[in-house]
Amino acid sequence: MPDQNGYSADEMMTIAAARKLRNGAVCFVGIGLPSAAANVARLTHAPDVVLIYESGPIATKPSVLPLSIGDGELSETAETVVSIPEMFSYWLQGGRIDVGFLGAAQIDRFANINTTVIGNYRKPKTRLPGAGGAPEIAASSKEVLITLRHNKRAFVQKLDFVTSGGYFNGGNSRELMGLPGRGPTAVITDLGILTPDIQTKELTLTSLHPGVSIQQVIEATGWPLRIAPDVGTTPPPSETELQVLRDLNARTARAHAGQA
Amino acid sequence: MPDQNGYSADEMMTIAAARKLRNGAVCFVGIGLPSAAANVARLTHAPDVVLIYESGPIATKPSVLPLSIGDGELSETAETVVSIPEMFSYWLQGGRIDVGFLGAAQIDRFANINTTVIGNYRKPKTRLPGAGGAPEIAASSKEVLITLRHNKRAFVQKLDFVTSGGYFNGGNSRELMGLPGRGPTAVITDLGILTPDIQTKELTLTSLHPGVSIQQVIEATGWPLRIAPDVGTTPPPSETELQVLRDLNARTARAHAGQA
Amino acid sequence: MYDVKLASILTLGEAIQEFVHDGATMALEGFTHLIPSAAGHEIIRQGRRNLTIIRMTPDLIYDQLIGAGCVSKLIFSWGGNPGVGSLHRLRDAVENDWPRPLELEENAHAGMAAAYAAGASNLPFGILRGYLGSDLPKYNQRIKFIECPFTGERLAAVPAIRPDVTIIHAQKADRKGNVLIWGVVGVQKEAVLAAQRSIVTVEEIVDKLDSPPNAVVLPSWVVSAVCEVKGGAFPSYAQGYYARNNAFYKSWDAISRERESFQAWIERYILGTKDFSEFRQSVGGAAANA
Amino acid sequence: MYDVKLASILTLGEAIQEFVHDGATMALEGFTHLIPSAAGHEIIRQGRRNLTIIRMTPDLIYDQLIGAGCVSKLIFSWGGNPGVGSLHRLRDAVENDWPRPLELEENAHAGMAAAYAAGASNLPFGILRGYLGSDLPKYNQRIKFIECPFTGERLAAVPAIRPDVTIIHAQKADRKGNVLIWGVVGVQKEAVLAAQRSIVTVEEIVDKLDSPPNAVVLPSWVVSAVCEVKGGAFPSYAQGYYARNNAFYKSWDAISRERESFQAWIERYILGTKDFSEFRQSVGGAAANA
Repeated sequence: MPDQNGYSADEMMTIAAARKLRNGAVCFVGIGLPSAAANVARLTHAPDVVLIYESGPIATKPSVLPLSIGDGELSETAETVVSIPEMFSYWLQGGRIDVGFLGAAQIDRFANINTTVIGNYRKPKTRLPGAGGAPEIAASSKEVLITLRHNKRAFVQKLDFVTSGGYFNGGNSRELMGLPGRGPTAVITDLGILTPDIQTKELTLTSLHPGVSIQQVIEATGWPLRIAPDVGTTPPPSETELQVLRDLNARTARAHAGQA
Repeated sequence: MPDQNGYSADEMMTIAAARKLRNGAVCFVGIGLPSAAANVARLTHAPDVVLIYESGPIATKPSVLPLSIGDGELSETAETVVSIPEMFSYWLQGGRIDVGFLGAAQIDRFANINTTVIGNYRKPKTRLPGAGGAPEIAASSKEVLITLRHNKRAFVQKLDFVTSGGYFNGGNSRELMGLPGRGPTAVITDLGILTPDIQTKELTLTSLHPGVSIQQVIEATGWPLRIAPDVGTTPPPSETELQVLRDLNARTARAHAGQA
Repeated sequence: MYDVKLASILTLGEAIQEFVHDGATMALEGFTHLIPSAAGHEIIRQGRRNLTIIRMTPDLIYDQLIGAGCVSKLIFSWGGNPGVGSLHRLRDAVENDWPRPLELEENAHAGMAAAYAAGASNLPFGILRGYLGSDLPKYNQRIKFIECPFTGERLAAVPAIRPDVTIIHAQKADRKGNVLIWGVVGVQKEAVLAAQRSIVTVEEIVDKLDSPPNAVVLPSWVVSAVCEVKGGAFPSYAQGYYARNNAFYKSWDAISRERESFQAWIERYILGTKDFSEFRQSVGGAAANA
Repeated sequence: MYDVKLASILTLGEAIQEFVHDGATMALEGFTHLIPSAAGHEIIRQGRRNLTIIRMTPDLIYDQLIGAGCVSKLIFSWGGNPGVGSLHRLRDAVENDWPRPLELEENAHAGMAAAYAAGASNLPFGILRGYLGSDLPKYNQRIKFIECPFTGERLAAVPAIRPDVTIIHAQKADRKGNVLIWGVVGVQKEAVLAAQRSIVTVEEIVDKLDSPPNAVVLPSWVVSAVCEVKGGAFPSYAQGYYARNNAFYKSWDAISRERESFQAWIERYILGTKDFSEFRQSVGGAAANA
């Protein structure tokens, strides 16, 4: 729902995330929020972005957002479709991915993420879907973008389970563990944009979406959040960006109404 | 050239080798003599034999013999064509091959074969093409058939180089080395057929082609050859077998005349 | 010594009867596309128990097998209702041991893909640059780490997956039982080649496959049984045949949320129908269009 | 940070100039089909030296590179003139150090295939059930054996192949440089993905690839340069374009048997022509039909 700004917080999030994806990048796309952002990028400033989904489609150009990671729309509009073992070995592990675009259920201050379980692994409070491709997307992509909604259930002091590594304990701990890619470069939420400190790798608020206060972000974060001294304001969605996103969502809703 | 029998020794060899390939077997085919024999089998008693060439074609039905292991005729008449890594990992190593059909430059009494070098490896008298797929065909096929011409240069006391294992030093030495397949079950030459002794695994003359004497075979073998007490006589080529082989060779010669 | 070992053309009921036994380790693969739903239903109908079920992306059909009490262990890397949310029966089994305890062996996709490829390759294990810094190896003791003998690098090692039986759904087979798959082909070829036995349900059996060059073909002699089951991937899709029924995926959330509604659904639509064709009629328009 | 990294559309001369340097480790792959002959000729024409050349099945074009003195080391698993016999220039180099000593690193196909796949997968090594009882590991110290961490089985381990540059020939590319290959596809995809740089020569550059589902496509962004070279695989074949010129393979036996006849041929047909098109005209009808 658009608020008084004429756009919703989710729309701002998706568009801010889309802007992080540069034209020509080869992007391994997670389903859900990352998929929406990656396709908005492709339909706006990044027409030559190469979208790859873990189900096998390479350079896909879906006209509607996929509901599942392997929708027919993805394979029909792809340059080719490879098998799952090939996708993970030759393409992801092979070092061919510029940007891994991930969502998360929980994230910590060093951009480690949890998509496995809330509570105790053996006796969970909430059993989540699990890792899927995320640990190796987070490890092998040259860089990682993460997008998720900002609240204290998601932005936690300590993860219940580390599914996929960001910067672990910060500093150079990621390099020491031998992960090939450089790690998360931005976390885009419905409140703002966090980027890792160049030294400590701790996530730092560097941009606020229009109308959001620093206090709001602090209160939605489960640890004492670092704020950049020069925290900026995210440019609001342009008319084109909003139009593209809304058209995409409308096409998607029509397509996914299904045949019931 | 047919001799006084109305067929040549090479024709007898190819037809005797063809007969060893049973209908329905999945056969990994070496180029040259094995390829001729396998296709004669397919065109006579074994219409459902499945021929696989290491270049990738699965269930190929060439109308002419390929000159190379990857002729277009093989891929055009195959049910599908897979990549080389897939062929060696999923199909050969995967244990899907009933019969590996090999040629050889040299063979010893335990059916080990050499296709690498004559003389010293570092300073060879003759540099042969090398291993190709043979070591793993010999190891992983459920059984192996070998066909080559019989003479003292080929049937040697000691190989200059063990490219591909048969029964190594005989007895249970193959099992001890952990090769998955049971090893060579017959060596078909232009003089007769040799099969491994059930205990010692030493190659033993078990069938003489018509008109060939035991003495001839002994003289063409570089070690004191064991002769089965009940050595039989190979049935001569039938009219159909000869016709099929000659038609195949004639089609092949026409096709390979090339475009010079 | 060799017979012509072509796949048998069977009814799905016959194939499950013959090849899926209580206690079996079984993979029903399909990566959102071509999910062997009909086969899963038939296993519930025939009342199999104590199955170990393997799949990278367990979804509705595994939720049904788990809720119906067929399963004692799940080996997987992502379990959810794609685009919708949780698998409530899976969660109820994990969180509350209902209808029985469910052992989990949990992986990431890259590890399972490597393990299937190792199985298809008759290797005892596969290697990958994987699980670095993830907590998964703490809870799955079958993930190990080895050193490269050339560089000393540390790599993950995973044991090969070798199911007793793999079941997949494909677009078509010819009358000999050669199978053609296209589109999102997932890990199906590897799952079949890694298994001792395999069943392939297909949309149609045709005279000639007419496969394009280098197509994904499973020759008849690597398949145990082929069963023609039109619409057999519903509510998943079969590219070239019918679309994914997203509405059914969404409706599954409500059906499966409570034990009672789930059990009523299983009674009515699975145990109350004699085969997939009757299921499709009883479940109504959505399935009938598949 | 990222530019659009599409393949450059270059002439073959430009591509060799830019991407193949003296001392490079280079794979010209092709498994009897789609052999990049034009590229091999251009390397001779440009006078590269001290190359390490890699290929599972070195044939005429590697014989020419070796005989022309471009090569110091060959990594291979089967070297011959397929269906004809020996490679005389390879043999002369190995047996008599002419025109210069040639170091051999010899493998079996299964090992090289695993090594290329490891390279494409960014793994430092590959594993296989291979080389059991073969003398090859005695002469190639880069073949090692490791133990399975789960079963204790002994398996061969081979270091990944990572060429500086891979060159292949394919049927077609589109104007962006996306490449389509079909038929016997060999190890070409792996060889390109394993390399730092790659050149693909193609029969034609078209507006649209029109590839079938699940086709072997190399996206433009994994290829450094695409060069249109009609007939560029001669005397090998390009399925859908022209047949293998078996007569030329046979005639190579006589041309290459003696140093003098070989050198005369290289002078006349390679160094004496400015590009592959001129070579095809000069070598006559056979090549002209390709």
